Amino acid sequence: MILVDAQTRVICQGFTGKQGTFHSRQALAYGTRLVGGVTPGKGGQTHLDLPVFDTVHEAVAATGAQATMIYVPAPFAADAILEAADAGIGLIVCITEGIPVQDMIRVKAALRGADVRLVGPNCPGVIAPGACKIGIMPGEIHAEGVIGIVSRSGTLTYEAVSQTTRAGLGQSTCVGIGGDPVHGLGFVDCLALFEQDRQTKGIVLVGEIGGSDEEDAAEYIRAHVRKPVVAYVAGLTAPPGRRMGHAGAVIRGGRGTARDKVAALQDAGVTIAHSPDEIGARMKSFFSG
Amino acid sequence: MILVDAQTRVICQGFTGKQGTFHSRQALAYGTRLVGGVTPGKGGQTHLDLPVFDTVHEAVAATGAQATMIYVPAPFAADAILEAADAGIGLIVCITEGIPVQDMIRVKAALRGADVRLVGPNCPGVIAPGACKIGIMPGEIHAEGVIGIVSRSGTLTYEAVSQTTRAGLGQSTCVGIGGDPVHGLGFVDCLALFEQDRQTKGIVLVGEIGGSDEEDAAEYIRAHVRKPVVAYVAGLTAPPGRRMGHAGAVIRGGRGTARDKVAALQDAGVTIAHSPDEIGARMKSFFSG
Amino acid sequence: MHLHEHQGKTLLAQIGFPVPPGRVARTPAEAAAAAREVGGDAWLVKAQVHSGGRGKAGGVRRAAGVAEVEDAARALLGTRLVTAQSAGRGLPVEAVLVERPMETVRELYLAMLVDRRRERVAVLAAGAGGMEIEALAASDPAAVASVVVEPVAGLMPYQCRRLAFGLGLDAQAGAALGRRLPALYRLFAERDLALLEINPLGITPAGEPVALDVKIQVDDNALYRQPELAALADAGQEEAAERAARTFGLNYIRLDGDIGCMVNGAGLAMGTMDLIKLQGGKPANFLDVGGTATPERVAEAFKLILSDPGVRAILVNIFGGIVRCDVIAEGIVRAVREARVTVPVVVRLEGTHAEQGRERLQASGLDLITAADLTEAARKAVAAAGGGPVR
Amino acid sequence: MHLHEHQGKTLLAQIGFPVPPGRVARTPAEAAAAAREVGGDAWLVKAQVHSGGRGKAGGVRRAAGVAEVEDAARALLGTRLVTAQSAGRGLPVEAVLVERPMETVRELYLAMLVDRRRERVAVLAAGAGGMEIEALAASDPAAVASVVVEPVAGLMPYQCRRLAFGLGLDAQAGAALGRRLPALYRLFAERDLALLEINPLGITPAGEPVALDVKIQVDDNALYRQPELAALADAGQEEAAERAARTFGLNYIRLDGDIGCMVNGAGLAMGTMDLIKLQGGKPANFLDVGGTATPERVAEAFKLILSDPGVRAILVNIFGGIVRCDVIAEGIVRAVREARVTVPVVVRLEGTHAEQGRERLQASGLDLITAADLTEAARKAVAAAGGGPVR
Repeated sequence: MILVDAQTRVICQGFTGKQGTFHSRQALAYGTRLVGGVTPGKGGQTHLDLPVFDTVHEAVAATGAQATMIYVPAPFAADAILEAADAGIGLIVCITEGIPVQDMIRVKAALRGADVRLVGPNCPGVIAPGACKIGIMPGEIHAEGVIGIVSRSGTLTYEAVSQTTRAGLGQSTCVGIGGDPVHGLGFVDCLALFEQDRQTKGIVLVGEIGGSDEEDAAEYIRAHVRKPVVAYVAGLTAPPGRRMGHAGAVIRGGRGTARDKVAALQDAGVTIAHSPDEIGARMKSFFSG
Repeated sequence: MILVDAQTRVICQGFTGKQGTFHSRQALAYGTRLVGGVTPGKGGQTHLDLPVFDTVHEAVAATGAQATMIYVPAPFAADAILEAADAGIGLIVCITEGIPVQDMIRVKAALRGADVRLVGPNCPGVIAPGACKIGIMPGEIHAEGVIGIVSRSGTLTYEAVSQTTRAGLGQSTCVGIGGDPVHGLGFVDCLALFEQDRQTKGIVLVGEIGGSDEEDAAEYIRAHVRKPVVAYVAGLTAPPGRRMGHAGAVIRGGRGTARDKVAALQDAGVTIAHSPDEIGARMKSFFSG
Repeated sequence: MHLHEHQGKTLLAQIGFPVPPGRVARTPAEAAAAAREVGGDAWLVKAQVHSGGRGKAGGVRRAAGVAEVEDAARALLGTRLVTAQSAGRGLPVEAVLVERPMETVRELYLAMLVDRRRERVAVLAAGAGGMEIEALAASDPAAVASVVVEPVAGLMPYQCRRLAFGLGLDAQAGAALGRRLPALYRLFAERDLALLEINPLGITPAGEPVALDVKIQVDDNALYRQPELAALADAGQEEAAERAARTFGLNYIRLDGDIGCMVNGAGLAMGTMDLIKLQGGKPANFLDVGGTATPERVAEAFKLILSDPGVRAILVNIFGGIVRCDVIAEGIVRAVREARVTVPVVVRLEGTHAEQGRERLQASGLDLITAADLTEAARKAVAAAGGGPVR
Repeated sequence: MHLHEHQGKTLLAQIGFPVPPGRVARTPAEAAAAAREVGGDAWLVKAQVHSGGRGKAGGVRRAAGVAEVEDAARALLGTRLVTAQSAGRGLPVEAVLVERPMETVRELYLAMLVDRRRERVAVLAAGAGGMEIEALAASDPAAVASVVVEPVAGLMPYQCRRLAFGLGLDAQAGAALGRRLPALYRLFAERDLALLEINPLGITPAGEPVALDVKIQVDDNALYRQPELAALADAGQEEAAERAARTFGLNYIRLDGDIGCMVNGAGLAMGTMDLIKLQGGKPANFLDVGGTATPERVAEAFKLILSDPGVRAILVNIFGGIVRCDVIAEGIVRAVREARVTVPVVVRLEGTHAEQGRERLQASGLDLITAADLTEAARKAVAAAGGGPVR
């Protein structure tokens, strides 16, 4: 598995809020080693039987937290990400949707050169089945296994998960990199980690229109990835110039079309699933020899 | 030698100005491989028999320049540094004095993570005797040899150079890191390079009051440097709270005294020259066994 | 969020970026008064709609006298303008900009936007064009000068020089533009713009830049902290159904097919549209009910889909996660009953409590078509829309 | 460059940071008028000098009526104030600040300065003190809360919370301070400050912060782009010789020894001072004539050194580089003649054309003492100052 394991100590920022509470409870139920949370002004309280801290620095000092999941509202999310990084958190998973792009530009500039991994924002999070769930994905559809999944979309990831589970392959780790134009870990980062990971035997990549992450991924796969990759790219029918739900899902100036992305991936030797329904079967074909 | 060699292709920013012209001529006379210069608006002209370009990008494209020396006035220096970095210059030597510290804070933040080395500002520059002179130091006092010199001060560097030349040791490379509080390469960076450099057999470190660069250097030397180091720190008699010429040379809140710096270096096994006069003799003692 | 040309020019004028003298008018009489205020003996009367391509569509008129200004305004105001970029829709003309024509020696293109790969704001400029600058940058990179702004440094003088040299401007015009560009970047960054396009950017005989037209989009996610810009929203330029969707937190985009889609998740919604196409059908819309699809939102989503008279079948595709499928199923049953849906509805439920959800649908006694997987769902929806046999 | 307290408080007030009601006055009558304008029935009358430690030195007076304000102003204005931090010098009191005393429930320390190692602006805060905050941070780090500001992000809310929690402020006071700190950081960064110290920072019974005293220094290198701040310079607070030095581009700091020094390069100048000390003498000054020491600057440097009546010998130490030693020697000869130097002058020349320089000195016929190296030069200067034999 990548990014997390069963030992990863996790905190939650926005811990006592509605979202934070709900998903912290789910994470605990899944077995995630959640060790506390942060809500400024509520330091010293107990929530879900865990300690609440005023600042991430205090939480890290007291719990040795290594990862955080952020559920604070969008206006406060950039602050939460930078606080986590400043406090020495190594993996920051930001679920929050609707962060202004200028905030993310500044956050990414501030994090440059820092030893920290950001996942998201506007993403379902990270899950290593059976070990650690940091995010909003439904835990029960996952199964421990050999497929690494990396995706720009939430529910499309669940499709890929459910199909690889049903195919008996299971997942090593699933990473939702999020649908925002400026975000943390990208396809290439995750592909590199999956390629190195011994548990991972095959990789599912779920892309969508907008930007050039899929093209960059194709280039990387051609040069560096030896494990089988199955890709699905959503948005063949998306009209140009319209934002398809995600802030980053838009075709501009004829760039970022699904057609181009599929072609680039195909050129790089990636197996294309032309329908989200086919992901499991396409991947299964690599393991039934 | 470090940072430069006889093959290093150098340009000058502020080429046609008074300072740029004077020191470019000196560099050429010394044998530096100066391949052109930049003065916006004078692109296409010829100066000192070399091509003038409007932008650093054009200069790099046309000449393959790898290093630059910057002589533009302080209000334009941050712009010049960022232009050079953006154009892919690997070594930026900024001679300019008087750059606002907020400019340098922004420059350093912008360069973070970039594959570029900045020397200075407010420094005499870099010279590898017999190979390449980028800066305002008098070339004729140098001799090719085995001592690496790194210094926060200009004329004190020349003292060290002249003494090591007279001692028959010569210099591998001399780096003036400059007297500003926020600057490019520090003692530690240069120590690391000198320790790796095969030509360099001994290192002279010239420090002064203010900041904690010497203390950091001491820590690094203790852990990583096996070559003999002779250090001189100026300012034992400097009154607290006063800026001694250099923007960075000031004792604040009892911190940054020469006494503390000398003690730290001595603790780390560094040979202390108690007078600038002793630098050459102290170093010579390591090579007369 | 889009701004009108006159709103964008007001923003430019506030930061000292030159724009032609002009006034906005909402009636022909106001237009005449605006012309007198602006002065001169000729004017442009420009329809204010959220779309480019107005000139070719007759939305920009030249007027040689105040009476002609009034006539032009009368001809435009109250009409709907269909342009090459308005996707077949007519955009209501509720205001015109009365502007003095400017003498220029050159016309350039300038744009600022977020470069996703570089994760910074890019400034693009071209010396000639007619096509979108991003498309031009893709097809002929050499024709476009571009720089990427380091946010901590802002747009630096050297970058302005690179743009000016790239455009082949003379020293004077280059310096004049360079003096104005950093403030333009600050406008972009501080006001949370998503796109700022000055097209054309004129150069006057005196070498000064002037924004002849400007297209500005604001980052929707940042409207909460840009109240002045949020107040400039013109909902009348939006499709009514899309406007309604937003008020319910739904993401709805009307398309020209006949199969209405209701999906949770933007990626899956696109995937569903793609599958309909793959099965030979045409999606009528994109609709993401969001990760927390409540029964209420499901009900509103049905109403939105049915507001499109072209819809002949509805495909509901839900992957239950946090919100369980049985809850969604309950919402579907209620919505179909309340909205009196008369077109065939195909439902595919997957994920948490999918089985219970399907049972709930069957127990409802409604004529809902269920499907086991996505492909089957799409096939059935296409058949249903075509009037063919479904099961 | 230092600002006066009243200037700093004006800057704070401009960005909405609370300061006590107050007015500056330059005559006793103005002080009385200021007291009436400020209102209330008690005032502080504070001498405006570029130094801390005014209270203990009698520079801050309490006045219970307007007449007392006038008396206090009369007692202070026109005098020179010697404080523990003014290095023995009396600073001229040319203005007083008449201020309303504030009721506070706590007094804190807050400072912003450039953290050289982190290459960013640091914000330091302490709940108690009396000593310089940097010294406190060194001796008792736990007593000081500090954060370092990422320039691209600015001072973030989480950092303000850390400072407030670190100071043990209650939620209300913490939030009130947190609302004010980001603007304070922007003031620091945008106005090119080198130091901003609010000491004490009061917390009112309502939980609001108020700057009871403020010390601001501006980055000298940035004055060219901060004309409003540059205009606030009060040259009267500077040593006359140091002020004169600046106008000639020389770096001169008066010390309390008897051996005047003239050196090119700041590091070598310090090194020369250190050597004098090592040889048992005391330097009268720091003086860097710069990397391009022209004959004119050398002449001015001699005048500066001689303006100190305590100087009993002069040590000139030049390492010729770009400027050759023979040129410098020419300058020395001219200066010694013109300035009619009567104290012994020891000269050490090294570097480019050093030999020719030494010859020029000897050929001058002046009674100049030359030295072959630095140590010899220092030894000779010390001997000369003590009246002992030199050669």
